[in-house]
Amino acid sequence: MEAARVTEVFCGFQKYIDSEQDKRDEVRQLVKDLEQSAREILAVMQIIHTDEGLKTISKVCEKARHHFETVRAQFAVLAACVPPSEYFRFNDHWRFVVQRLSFLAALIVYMESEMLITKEEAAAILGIKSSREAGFHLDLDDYLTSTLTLASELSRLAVNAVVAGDYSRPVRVASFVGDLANGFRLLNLKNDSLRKRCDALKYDVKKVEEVVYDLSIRGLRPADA
Amino acid sequence: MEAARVTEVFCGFQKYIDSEQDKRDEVRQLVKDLEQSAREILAVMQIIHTDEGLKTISKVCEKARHHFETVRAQFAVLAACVPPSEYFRFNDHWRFVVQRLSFLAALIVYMESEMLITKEEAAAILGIKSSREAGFHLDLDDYLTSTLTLASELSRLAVNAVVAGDYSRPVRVASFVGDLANGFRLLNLKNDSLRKRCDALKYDVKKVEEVVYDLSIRGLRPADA
Amino acid sequence: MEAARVTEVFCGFQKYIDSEQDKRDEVRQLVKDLEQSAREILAVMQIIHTDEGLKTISKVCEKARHHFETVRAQFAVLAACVPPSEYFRFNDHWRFVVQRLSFLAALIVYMESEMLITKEEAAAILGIKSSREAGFHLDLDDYLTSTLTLASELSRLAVNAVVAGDYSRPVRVASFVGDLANGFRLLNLKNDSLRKRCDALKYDVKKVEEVVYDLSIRGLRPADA
Amino acid sequence: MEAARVTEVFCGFQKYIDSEQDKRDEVRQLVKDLEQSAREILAVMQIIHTDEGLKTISKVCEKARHHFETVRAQFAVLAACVPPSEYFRFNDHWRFVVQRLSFLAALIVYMESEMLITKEEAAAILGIKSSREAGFHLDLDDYLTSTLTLASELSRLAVNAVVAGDYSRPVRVASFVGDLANGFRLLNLKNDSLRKRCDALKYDVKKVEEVVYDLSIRGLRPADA
Amino acid sequence: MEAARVTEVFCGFQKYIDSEQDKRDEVRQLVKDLEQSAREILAVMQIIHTDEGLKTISKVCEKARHHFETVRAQFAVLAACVPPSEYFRFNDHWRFVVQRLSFLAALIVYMESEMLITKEEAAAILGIKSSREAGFHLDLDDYLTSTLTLASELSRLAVNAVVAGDYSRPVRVASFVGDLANGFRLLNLKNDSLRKRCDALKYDVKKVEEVVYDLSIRGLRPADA
Amino acid sequence: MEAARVTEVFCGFQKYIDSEQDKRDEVRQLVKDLEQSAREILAVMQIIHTDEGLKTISKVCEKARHHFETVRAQFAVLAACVPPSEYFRFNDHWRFVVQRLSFLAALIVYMESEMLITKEEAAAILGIKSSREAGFHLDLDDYLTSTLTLASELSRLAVNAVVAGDYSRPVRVASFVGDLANGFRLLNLKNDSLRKRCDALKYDVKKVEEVVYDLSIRGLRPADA
Amino acid sequence: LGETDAIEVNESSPVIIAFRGFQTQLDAKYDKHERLVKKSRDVTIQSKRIIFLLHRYVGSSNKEAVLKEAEQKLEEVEQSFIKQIALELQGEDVYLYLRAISPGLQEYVEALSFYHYLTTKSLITLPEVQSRLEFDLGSPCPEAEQTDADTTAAASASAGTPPVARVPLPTSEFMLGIADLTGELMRLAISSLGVGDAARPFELCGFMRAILDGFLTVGGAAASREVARKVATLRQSVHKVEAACYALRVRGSEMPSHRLADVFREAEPAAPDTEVM
Amino acid sequence: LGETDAIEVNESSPVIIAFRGFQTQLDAKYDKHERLVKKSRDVTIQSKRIIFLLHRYVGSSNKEAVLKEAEQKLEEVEQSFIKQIALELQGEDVYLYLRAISPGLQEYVEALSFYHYLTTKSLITLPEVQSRLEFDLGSPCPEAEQTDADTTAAASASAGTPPVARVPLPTSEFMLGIADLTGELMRLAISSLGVGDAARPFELCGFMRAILDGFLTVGGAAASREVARKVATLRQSVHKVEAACYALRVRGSEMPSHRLADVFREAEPAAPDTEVM
Ligand SMILES: [Mn+2]
Ligand SMILES: [Mn+2]
Repeated sequence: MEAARVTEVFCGFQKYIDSEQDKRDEVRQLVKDLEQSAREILAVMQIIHTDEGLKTISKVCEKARHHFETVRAQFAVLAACVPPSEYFRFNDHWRFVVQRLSFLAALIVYMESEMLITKEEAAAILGIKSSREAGFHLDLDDYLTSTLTLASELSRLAVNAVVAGDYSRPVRVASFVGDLANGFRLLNLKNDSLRKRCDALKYDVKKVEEVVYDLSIRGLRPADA
Repeated sequence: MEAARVTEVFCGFQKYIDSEQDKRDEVRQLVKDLEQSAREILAVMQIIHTDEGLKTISKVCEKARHHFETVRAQFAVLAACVPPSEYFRFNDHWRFVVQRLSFLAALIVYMESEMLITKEEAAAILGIKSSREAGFHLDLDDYLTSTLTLASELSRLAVNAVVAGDYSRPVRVASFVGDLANGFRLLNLKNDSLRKRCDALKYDVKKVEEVVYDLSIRGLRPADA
Repeated sequence: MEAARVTEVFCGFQKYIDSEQDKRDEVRQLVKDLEQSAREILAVMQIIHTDEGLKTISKVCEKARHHFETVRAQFAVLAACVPPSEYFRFNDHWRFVVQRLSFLAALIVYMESEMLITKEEAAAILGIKSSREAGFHLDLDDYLTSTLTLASELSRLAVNAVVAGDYSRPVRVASFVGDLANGFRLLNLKNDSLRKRCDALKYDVKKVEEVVYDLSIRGLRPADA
Repeated sequence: MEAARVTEVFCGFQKYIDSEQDKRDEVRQLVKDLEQSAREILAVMQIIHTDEGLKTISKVCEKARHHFETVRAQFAVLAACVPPSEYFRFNDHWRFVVQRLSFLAALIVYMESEMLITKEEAAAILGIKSSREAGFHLDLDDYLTSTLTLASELSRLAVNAVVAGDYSRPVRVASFVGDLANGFRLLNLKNDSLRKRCDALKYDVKKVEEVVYDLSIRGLRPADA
Repeated sequence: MEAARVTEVFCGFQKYIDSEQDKRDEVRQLVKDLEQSAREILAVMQIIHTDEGLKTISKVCEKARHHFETVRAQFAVLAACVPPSEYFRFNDHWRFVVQRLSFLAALIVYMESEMLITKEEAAAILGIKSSREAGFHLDLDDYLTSTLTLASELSRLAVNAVVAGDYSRPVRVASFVGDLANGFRLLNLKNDSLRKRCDALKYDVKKVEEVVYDLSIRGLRPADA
Repeated sequence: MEAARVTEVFCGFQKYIDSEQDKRDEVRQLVKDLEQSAREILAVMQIIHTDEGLKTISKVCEKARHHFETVRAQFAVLAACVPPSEYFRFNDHWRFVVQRLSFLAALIVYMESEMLITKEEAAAILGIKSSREAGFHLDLDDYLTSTLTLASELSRLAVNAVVAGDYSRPVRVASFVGDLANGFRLLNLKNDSLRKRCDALKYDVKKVEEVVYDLSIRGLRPADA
Repeated sequence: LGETDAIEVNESSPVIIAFRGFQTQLDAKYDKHERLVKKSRDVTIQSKRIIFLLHRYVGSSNKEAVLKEAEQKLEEVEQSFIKQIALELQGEDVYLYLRAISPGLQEYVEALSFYHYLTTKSLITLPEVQSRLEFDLGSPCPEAEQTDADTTAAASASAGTPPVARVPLPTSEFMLGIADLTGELMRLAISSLGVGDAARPFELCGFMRAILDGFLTVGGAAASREVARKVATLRQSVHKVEAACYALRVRGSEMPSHRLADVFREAEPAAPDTEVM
Repeated sequence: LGETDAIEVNESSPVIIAFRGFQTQLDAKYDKHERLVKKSRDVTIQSKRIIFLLHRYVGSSNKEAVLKEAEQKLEEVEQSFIKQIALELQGEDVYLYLRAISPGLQEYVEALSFYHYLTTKSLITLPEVQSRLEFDLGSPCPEAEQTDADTTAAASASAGTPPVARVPLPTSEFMLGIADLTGELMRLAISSLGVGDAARPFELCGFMRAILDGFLTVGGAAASREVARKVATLRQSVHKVEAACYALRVRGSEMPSHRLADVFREAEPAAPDTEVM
């Protein structure tokens, strides 16, 4: 009798478990699509490290921005599929791609304006909310992580700009990355992964400073930079 | 100028980060209190493994149920502190203690009635919701995990009942644990940790069967069991 | 032109990855169905560990054999989906369920005839080929693994048979499991997972020997066994 | 000139490095052969657990000893291939098979004389040295490990001897295993793996004592044992 | 009787086990002394990176060579404590300090003669054997590692020599390090740690080449170098 | 009565755990405040890496010293909360911030006087004792760690000084860092974390040497430096 | 160790002068640490030997002799090794050197509490252990001369108050030692099975359950990760002892229980020291 | 290996009869696996040697000779080792033995694609590699007689169609080999710096970036964890080459660029084979 009762109860559970699994599969598929978009935008933006890329920045950024239309559509589907109360349930699935896309948005904005993207701007470009209460959102930790990735990418850009013969860009990059480092120095971070990446920022700052040094000692640093 | 803007933005972040941290600290403290309650209930219930405990089951259970009043009050505070949309954000903090308390509730119910507690009953004893949509709830995975812990505790009880001279209880336990195993055999589990514990269930079944065997071969098995 | 070569190569990679992914998704779904069937057959066969089960063995086995019709249909679909030369490419997906079903077939055959199922019989019951050259087949390693699972299940059966008052079955099981152990001792196993399970066989042999010992010392061992 | 000298020197190094790799391959192959021999001897000795085996112990042991001739030849080749100074360099390769063979030698000696094999005897049967200084030797840790495996095998023998109707053997085994346990109690072991196996010895002692108990309460224990 | 014999045998084992532990402690202490000597020699040799050091190389080297007398005495004690057959048993204890001292010997020989120390010379300066067969020896891997450390130290020397106004030394260093790199290019290394350090050699070569380049373009490179 | 003894012992454990927890929470909060101060001082001192910063060193240092007043007050509270004999019990909590603040004090003193701060001075600036016997103190390991952080910061300063057109500072930094390295070479470090950071010192020395080299070869090195 | 003086550097540099001082301090600390590690290791080895000895209690025909030998050896450990640790620690912060002496302290607590259980059937308390770790320095001790710390102690001895050296036992270490004790109790229960001491496993089961209850109520994880790990082992040990009691019960059920002990005694191999009885 | 027959058991038991058959099958499979592992190891060693040889290209005064020697050695690897693998694999499922031959295949792809880059400055394609892994069995090969697989091959050769043996190269293995290639390209770029080949690092930088872009677009993690790990290394390698280009550029800025190569050439130590030029 107890046996029959147990069987009945467990049969009900299976339905629930299956529907759970289906949702998880759906989320995974949607995230995979977002990753594909992110990869494509990254491929577009990689050109900035080459001679020709540095000469056609605005065109490159425009092209990248165009891809973000797809991203926004994809996030709309994802947001529709995840109830607000379960954002953090599946958060691990999309955390990485959100960081990646936020970084790409920040890179575009920097290349266009040499300014730091705000969290609101980043959320808007991705097509998600800016605050947690509003639903599917750009989490602060993820935004901050993406600005650290930006610093790292810019330190690489400083090197490649020199190769491409652009000697003033590293000086501007050094100033920007320094500002960013000052910003992070104000924060008392609790998130361990963020903290570790923040340590890496020091190396990026140092690397850019050394590029400026190499230019300075050889008299290659433009007077106005 | 950019420097000033960055500073301003980052100062705002610090406030947000601090409030986050405060909430996390609060959750941690509340969970610690729940753990203390769980430890006390566990200590009460451990007596069932002794000779005297087996003779005063109803009193023991009553005492344990009394402690659950505190638990319900503690969960009320916790639920008030965590918005529904952030249940899964902090879920890892209380997952373990919820499983533990659900197990203790299941143990009480079994000792009283030799029946499997339902998910609804368990949620009610803990003082939380039974369904995800309703807010701070007892997750299905956690409920299932707690029934596996129950099986393991009962396999230990079978051994100790024999020591206490109660030869019919192991036979009843064997039947109950067998039913539970049949129930789990119907489920197609995706959760890895649950799956692993489900493997352990096989050993619990085998262990109880061996106790019944030891009684049978020595003619100690009661005729009516 | 040189860049074109790179593009060409990576287009090939993209195609490969996409088709690989699709095939794996398809296989995974089909394997899920097989797992459901295996769970159902296992639930049927569990009855042999109870008093009534031991009295209605032939009926139980018949019922289980009936479920294998579905299995054969499911394997037909799977076999159609995997090219013969790529069996071992996707092997990991179905290895486990094949071992499980082969074990269940072996258990049925043992319960019916107290004989070891042959690899050919097992393949036939599952509805797959017996040799690699013939297509989707029962791999020797998987067949061997399933006979080890059988030994483990029979050591449990020996215990439960005593509980059910059948004192001659353990003696016959001991002889069968001993033969199997002798067989395995002939093999020079390189497959690590098989090797580990083969170590476990020693414990199954020991367990059954101890049951026979318990019967012997109490004079319960039937004269003719 | 320095360049020429460096080139010459480094070419010599390459030859040396290549010969290293060859030696490791050779050792691996030789160990594989020893493992095959160990498997064969084990298969021969397994017969002691059967009725007929217990009646023809001396013949069984003789046959097993015969196989050890091959082992000695194999160790001779291995020892010739490994200079004494490099025993510990490759020790991990043969540690396991040495323990296995030392156990088998100990089992033969016990079955013949009911005495504990000495480290010197064991080394002689394996065809290796007894002391570290003498070259390719039987390490103390490995010898001790093999005596623990012996205790475990004998606890199984005690059970099967009863099944075969030999009631005095378990009593003698109990005495022997007890002596061994007393010996180990004298040791203050540093080797962790040895220590853990030493804990298992207590269970072997317990098992054998239980068999003797079972015989005693039934008046089956022979007067002279 | 068997009991007495077992007790006696096991008491002997305990003595052996204790002496093992003592030897390990002794080795550890001796290695500590060697590390102290290595630190002292390193401190002496650091002077070569200063203006005055470069002018008194022979005196510096003489002083360093003097310290090696202590090292030889220390190795004599260590070698006496470790039987040749157990070199690889404790090898991990002294591997690092042997590499360090071999590097220092190589540095002295280079500063004196601008030649690569041979493995035989290095062994002689350390006071150990050159070949594995002869006993406590300088292993090839350790010697090679020490020459890589030498290359790295010399790349630093090239930089500091320029600061000290010695413009011909970097050119000679470049030639030497180039020869060494050619030597390593001949080797097909199996040792992973060695391999990784070997990759670093390329950067040392690069650094020295850059110094020579800097001298060349400024016409500071001596005609005869 | 016997059970009472157990209860007595565990009551002691409970008291210990509770008070330990409370103390740790208190310490953690106080350390958090110190970390905030350290972050602020670091932000002030970062200006030395810029053109303007190098021109207003004394003002920058004065401002930073001003912040240390708060630090001293905070340490007074912390010292009052930790009994002198339990400094090392809770040491892990404040070790890091003490190292950080000691580094900042050392940086201020160096920028003001180009001297190495003494342990006594550092302790005084932080507002703690200099010796263990006196109470809450600056541990030698922590002081040493902070001087290594100083060396690393100065190697960065050497680079940025060149950018700012100050060509004599790197030469003075090189001399200072070299002295420090000589000091460390005297020490026989056992502390693992200190040891690892000490390895990093080598890179700082090398980096500064390379800056001096760059100046030397270009004839930019001031005659009097 | 004064050899580092051989390193030649600019001795007038203030950095070098300071670092010479640091060198002395660091070496002194490391040396003390090394000495403590070695002494702790001695304590560990001796304590382990006592535990091994105490396990012989169960099969022995002269249990009193075993206990007496153990008591002697405990005093030996205290007087010859732990006292030296106490002298080294005079005026020091014990937590600075805790990692050095922790293994020895825990093993000593394990041995002492095991001995205490066998003699009194009760759990030793922290004050009881602590009282054995205090050493009156009034009487001269032979080994004391060797170390620096001892001379300091001797100096303070010449002053007014009677000089005392102690090893302060942190609760955390005591707790870990008690957790380890249960492993030995489990082994004792298993070996009791084989030698016919049918009552002991039941008695041990009760005692170990009381300790397990204590740890569960206190909460292993609340104390430290190390305690939590040991409590998990403790749980396994209790299960093993329960299984032993179970085995006794089901086997005992097959015959009148008063014959049980006799049967086991018969089964016991003739011990070499039978005549002593 | 027939020695297992020596094990004595009840040979009439159907279980034993069946297991005797399994023994033969398992041994055959394991033996083939072993032979393939050994042959794969030979391929690995030889391929590594070819890569080492190709690295000498950069400093060599007779680059043609280096390439010619490499081409010869590649053919040697193919004819003496890979062909044997192909023969072993005839009629087999390559994925069954993939773990055995994977290291060799990857290293061979690495060596071949490195050679291909040095000769053509382009990336080799999968069909190009595959075409070198097909062997016409029409002509008798000397080593073929040794293994069982070979005799089967010979047998089928006597039938109608011209017999061909091939090692099917899975895309996954090819991909991993290409990822490894970039590590060698990085080393090539660094060593180019030292010998005055100022153009090559820039050229390599472009080529490696193209490969990196390819992997980034395809998505390393989408392929396999192994690819993902190698792409991370690839990223580092690209950064190293970029740093090399940067070093060349800032150093080159201090003098007329046409003198750059000369300066480096001067700095090059006199190679022993200078006279060959
Ligand atoms: Mn212990
Ligand atoms: Mn490679």
